[in-house]
Amino acid sequence: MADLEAFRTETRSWLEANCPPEMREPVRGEDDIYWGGRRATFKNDAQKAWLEACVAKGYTVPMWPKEYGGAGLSPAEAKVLREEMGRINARPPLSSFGIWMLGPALLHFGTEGQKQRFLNEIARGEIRWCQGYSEPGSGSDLVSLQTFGEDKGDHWVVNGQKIWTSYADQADWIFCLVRTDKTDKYQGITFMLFDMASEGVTTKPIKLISGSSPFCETFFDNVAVPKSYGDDCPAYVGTINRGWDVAKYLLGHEREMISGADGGERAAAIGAAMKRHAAKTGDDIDPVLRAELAMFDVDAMAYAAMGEKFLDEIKVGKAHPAQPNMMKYAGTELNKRRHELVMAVGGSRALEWESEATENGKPSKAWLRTKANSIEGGTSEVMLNVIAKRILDLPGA
Amino acid sequence: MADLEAFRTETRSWLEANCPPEMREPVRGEDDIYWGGRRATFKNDAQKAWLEACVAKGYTVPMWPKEYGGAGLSPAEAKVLREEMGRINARPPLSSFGIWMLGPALLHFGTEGQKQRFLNEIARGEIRWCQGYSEPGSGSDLVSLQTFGEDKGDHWVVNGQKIWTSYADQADWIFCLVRTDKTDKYQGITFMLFDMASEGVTTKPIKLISGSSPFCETFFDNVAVPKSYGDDCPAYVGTINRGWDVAKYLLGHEREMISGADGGERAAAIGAAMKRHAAKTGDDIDPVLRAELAMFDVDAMAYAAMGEKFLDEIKVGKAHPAQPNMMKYAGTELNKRRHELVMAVGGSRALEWESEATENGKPSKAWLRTKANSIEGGTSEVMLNVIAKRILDLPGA
Amino acid sequence: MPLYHNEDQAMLADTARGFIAEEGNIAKQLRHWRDRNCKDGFGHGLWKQMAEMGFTGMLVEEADGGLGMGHVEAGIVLEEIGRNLTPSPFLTSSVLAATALKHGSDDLRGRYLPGLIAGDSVAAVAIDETAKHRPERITTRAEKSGNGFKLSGAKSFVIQGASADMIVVAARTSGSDEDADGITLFAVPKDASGMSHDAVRLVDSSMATHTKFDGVELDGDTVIGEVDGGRAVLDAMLLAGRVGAAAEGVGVARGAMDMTVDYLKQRKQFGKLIGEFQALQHRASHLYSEVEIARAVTIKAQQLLDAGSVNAELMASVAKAKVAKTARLAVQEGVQMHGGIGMTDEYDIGLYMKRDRALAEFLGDAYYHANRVAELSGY
Amino acid sequence: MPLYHNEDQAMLADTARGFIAEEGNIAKQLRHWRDRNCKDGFGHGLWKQMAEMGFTGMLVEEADGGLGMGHVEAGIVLEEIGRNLTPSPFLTSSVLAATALKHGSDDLRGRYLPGLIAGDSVAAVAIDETAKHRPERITTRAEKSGNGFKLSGAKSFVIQGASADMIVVAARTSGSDEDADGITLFAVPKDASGMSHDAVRLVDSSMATHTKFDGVELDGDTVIGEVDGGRAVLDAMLLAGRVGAAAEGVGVARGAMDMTVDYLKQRKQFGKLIGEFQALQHRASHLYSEVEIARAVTIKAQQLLDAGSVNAELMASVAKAKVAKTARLAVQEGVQMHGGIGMTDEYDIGLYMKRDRALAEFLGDAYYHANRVAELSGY
Repeated sequence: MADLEAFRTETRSWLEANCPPEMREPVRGEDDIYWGGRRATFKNDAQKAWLEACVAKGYTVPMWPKEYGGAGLSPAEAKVLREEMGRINARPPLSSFGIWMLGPALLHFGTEGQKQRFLNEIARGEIRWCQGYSEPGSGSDLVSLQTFGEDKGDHWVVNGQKIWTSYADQADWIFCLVRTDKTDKYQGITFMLFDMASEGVTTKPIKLISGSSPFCETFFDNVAVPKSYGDDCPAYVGTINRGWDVAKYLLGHEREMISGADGGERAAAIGAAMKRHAAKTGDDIDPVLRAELAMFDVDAMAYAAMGEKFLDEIKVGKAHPAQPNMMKYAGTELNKRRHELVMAVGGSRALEWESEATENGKPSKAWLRTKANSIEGGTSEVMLNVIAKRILDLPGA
Repeated sequence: MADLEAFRTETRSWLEANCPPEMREPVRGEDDIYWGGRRATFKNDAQKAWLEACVAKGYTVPMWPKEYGGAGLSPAEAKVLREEMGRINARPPLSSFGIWMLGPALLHFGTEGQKQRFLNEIARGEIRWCQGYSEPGSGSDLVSLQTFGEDKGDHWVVNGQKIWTSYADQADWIFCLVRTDKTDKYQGITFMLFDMASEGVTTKPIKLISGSSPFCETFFDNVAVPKSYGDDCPAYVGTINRGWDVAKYLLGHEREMISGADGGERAAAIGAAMKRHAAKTGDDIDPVLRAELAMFDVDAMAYAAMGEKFLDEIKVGKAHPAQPNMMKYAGTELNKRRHELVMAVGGSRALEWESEATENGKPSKAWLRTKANSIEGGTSEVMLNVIAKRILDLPGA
Repeated sequence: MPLYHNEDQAMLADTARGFIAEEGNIAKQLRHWRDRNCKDGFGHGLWKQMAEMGFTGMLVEEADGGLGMGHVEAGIVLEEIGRNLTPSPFLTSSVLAATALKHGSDDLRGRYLPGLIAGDSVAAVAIDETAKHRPERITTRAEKSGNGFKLSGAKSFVIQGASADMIVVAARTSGSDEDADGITLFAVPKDASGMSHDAVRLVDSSMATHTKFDGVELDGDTVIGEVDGGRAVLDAMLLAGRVGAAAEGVGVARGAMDMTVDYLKQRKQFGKLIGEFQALQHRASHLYSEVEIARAVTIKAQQLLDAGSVNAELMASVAKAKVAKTARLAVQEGVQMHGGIGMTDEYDIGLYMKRDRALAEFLGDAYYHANRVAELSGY
Repeated sequence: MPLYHNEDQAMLADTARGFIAEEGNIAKQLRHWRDRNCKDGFGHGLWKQMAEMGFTGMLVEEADGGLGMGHVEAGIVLEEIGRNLTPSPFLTSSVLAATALKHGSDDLRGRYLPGLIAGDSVAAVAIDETAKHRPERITTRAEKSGNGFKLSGAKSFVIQGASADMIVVAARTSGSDEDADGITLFAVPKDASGMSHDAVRLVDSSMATHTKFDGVELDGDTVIGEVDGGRAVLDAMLLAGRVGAAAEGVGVARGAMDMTVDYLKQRKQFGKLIGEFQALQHRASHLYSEVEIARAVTIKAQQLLDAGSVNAELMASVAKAKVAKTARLAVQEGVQMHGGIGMTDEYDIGLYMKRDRALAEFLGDAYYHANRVAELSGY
């Protein structure tokens, strides 16, 4: 504990010295987030300085080992760092699917060569990764995926189509599930890594109902993927044909991440803020809506306690391994309800799509965005199936 | 229309002359309902006089043909009779499953001989019938029933067990689904009629959570059922092994009856009455409960309109044949919600099980009773299955 | 009167369904105008076609050149408009403004109804002053000035305000903000000096304005009905508009449901059509029940309104609330059951979600009307 | 403090679960006493056993002969009581009355705590005056009379009032009915002259009284805490009771859910176990989520209360409301999924439904506490 306090003091002064004032402002738009990669540009010097300071210290990936670009912090130290960054509202220096998804997979399944190369690239923000999982015919039923890699000895020739590849049009590399054996549904998928600049890769942004296009369709037309990138650095994670194990691990990780993120906005009560909001525009909140807000606040505060309990239990291995599915289900459904209520309180003003007062439709775009919460990363229906099967042990689930 | 008005005038004076004042009081307890049958006794002279007047006029079953004990009224006339009886709060002279269930089956499937005998007995309240459908292993999946009638030439020997036989312990005869062919699930059931006094029939009342025992378990231990009760009067309705057709017809009829009954209490708004009720006991209704009442009233009044529309459409054959399933589903779920709210407004007083103020737990017993609404006559789950299959035409439903 | 459509109404429904599916469908209207960033938010061509179909003047008396039909008939057209998400001035012009103008002078009716019936002009209504619908409180003021009035204040959520040739404005001519009395309705012409619009596109691609009245001089003959007696006109207009909005909402709900049920029969996952999954079947069946019920109570409200029943007001709020809840359920289930593609702009189901949100808010949401049901019921 | 049980608490949970499942199960206690029409509604033998287990004095300070434990520990016992529907004076005596007595004089604590800890005596609390829980309004009056007070008024929903050796009564000693101040709590002994009980059996087979105070003469030493300063004591008692009732409700919900999930694995229809039907699976999974969440917030409320946090009051209302909604869902789904047999007295699931109803009402239902959440949050 004394050590932790020392770490806190040290961290606090490091942040004081290294986090530029501009990086202590809330993120206001997409370009306030630095995603890294070959084509990345910094919005301003502060963003660049902040990234470089963090890279030097290993703070883009604080819990990763130092040899892979991290700071080797313990969970308790990482928590202190989070708290201290939160205290000054420090922005994350670097956001990426490499950090959130590929990194954990490589840490768990990767070879030393892969870790040395890819983790360091990720930690430094040099390579921006995207994820190639879903296909038009394979959403909830991911394992039915059809993108095929034909074995050509030292390389595969990959053909097929992915969908919901986040920012594929801006990514440098992709980690991608490719069928390499058509005879075995589960044990016929390989978790491949390859360059998006490879010949035959094209992307097409998908316009969402919220107006933004964070996802793409990605097409592979005879893409040649070498089996190795050098010594101890295969082009696949884990074993050939056993990519489903990696995918499942990552899905679990993703749900845990989504559910673990619920200490924040998602779990907060909103009634009081809504009353203040309404008062600002000269509105009152009618009694029936107030009752709905009260019922929501009960659920939200209860869910916040659940989030806290879940994280506490995760830490000591007490949580049921399928519990992240429950957290994801309850948290995303709650968040959808939250934004329905925010829209209700906001009334006709919140309907505005293009107006200064709403910063071009912030409330309605945020509301529409939440509708994806219960679809991405496993639909609510899949979550309920998993709970039925793995927690309640119901037959045939 | 002029004829109808004449009929109304005539009916009004007939009721004036024949419906005793005691029979114009609300039904207050089980013994205010006259069920008929061999063992029936009248609570008082008025009950007897009212029955006899109605029997003579054919008004226990007003729409049945005169030769079977009815009054041969048209639907429009029957509506006038209902309205006029309603106007003076006249009690039904006779209640019975013979009227509600067996009668319609016989009118549709029965032989002349069966109609002559059984319908007249029912109309006069001489024989009280009960229904033998469900079995412990066959609830929602009724057609899986196991009670077996072994063919012995001129009779069957029936063995098995029924459950949820309403008032079996007080009934004279039973109409009963019996398997007569084990090789065909659907076309191996016979709709039998037999005397509950037959040797080998025993009944055991089932105590419900509401404390009452309107249902029995009924056991058949080598019960001999003759195949015929005389000329043109077989002991089964329809054809041997085709009893499922009769049963399905009756289930449809039952759902229609349940759903058609919703013009009344079920569909009514309750908020205003609840406010008066609360005021009487010095209580107020808190704002969140008030909001729930308001949302309920919206649903209740909307459902009332649906009930009206449904009946209008039924009359002219415009209703989807599976629509009664929707009405039953929505109506019973609504009624359960209604009683939850009544209990909430009633507070601790409504919890009383044995007290004068609650007439020995009327609110709580009525509340518990509603929980069967969505189970009996086809569960809500079965209704939803039927809507999916027959109305929405969903695959595999 | 039975709660289903009579023969004439059924015929009208067939006609309306065919016409609007053909001419008013999503590709031809909503997407077309939206993708062109149309400043009206609807197409004048279709409005003219609707006039030719006789829709525009349905609620206008025959003496004034209309068809003298009722709200059941208007509701038939509105349901199809809802089903096809057809942007048009029908609800505001042919229902709300037309209802207000029924109370107008011969002169006013003569000035505005012919253009409206011909599909040549458009009318809007300016009621709300804050972000939530609170017509009980009117602060926009019209003060006596010479022969006429001087109008000052601001209104929001004026649907198609910038496209309108005339705007019905509810203003206070006496009393204090919360008074029931003291309201006057004005037919404000588009060129009234001192009136300015801040037009904004809404989530459903419709256009609405924040409209300011900065000492707008109005002649006395712009008054609809009696000075200080406008509450009755306003109430009649709101009543017609709410029942109409409910009918349109029924169409939105049915359109979203039908599209979703169709999708359940096409999309395969886990080797099955997703419509084979019982959990989705039950949700679809529940939705069907709710939509049927919402539609029934909407027809009930239309009939009561046409019959001049005292219960029309209560039933209008019941219908508006029930439809709002039901259409909300329909679009939420619709998007969720469509899964990922339900989130894309390419598929129409998201457009239903957007339209529902704006339509439900218009003239009071489910909360407002549930509360009103309680108040009208005396609790 | 992490939101799971520490080692000592986990051990206590094991002990409590084993003991109550063995001695407090439905057959041995609830049905046993109910079917004998027991006038207490619980068994004194079990109460004595609970004393021997050390449960009765959990919340009593060690100096007073108790264990000086907290609400997390009491909640562990209550959850098992809820799961087994065990009728006992634990919640009213060992939580509510014991909390009130913490504020009592040495003399009062010495008079009542030893019997309570030993399981020899029972205490009740008299708070409600109307059918709904409204402790903000106290009309029962205690007037100065000689050295003591004269108590007049009536209370309802006094759980086990007729069996109690002492009743904690909240009365008004000054001010008007709605005042926050002016409340005094009294420890009224069972033989107080002028106190009369009308005992009624409730739906869950527990016994409650309508208790009348007809000029009951009380010595000054029956006052718990300060004269006129009883609101703080009452609030503390309510807080402890609500958090305790939430814990018991979690047990009811978990008991009903477990029984139902088991049934889904046994009952066959249509040639399948009904637990194979996806619609039921999803409902069961949803219920599981809700129960987990309700349990989490209950433990949170217990910890905040034990830590003396200012947020304890808000979180207690959140927990009480959430648990009430969740247990309601659990028993409703339980009865429905059991189908016909769920309606029979022979099966236990209906007993869960009855207990939930009475328990949720006690100390404020979900509506009351949701409203309180809004008020405490400032809206």
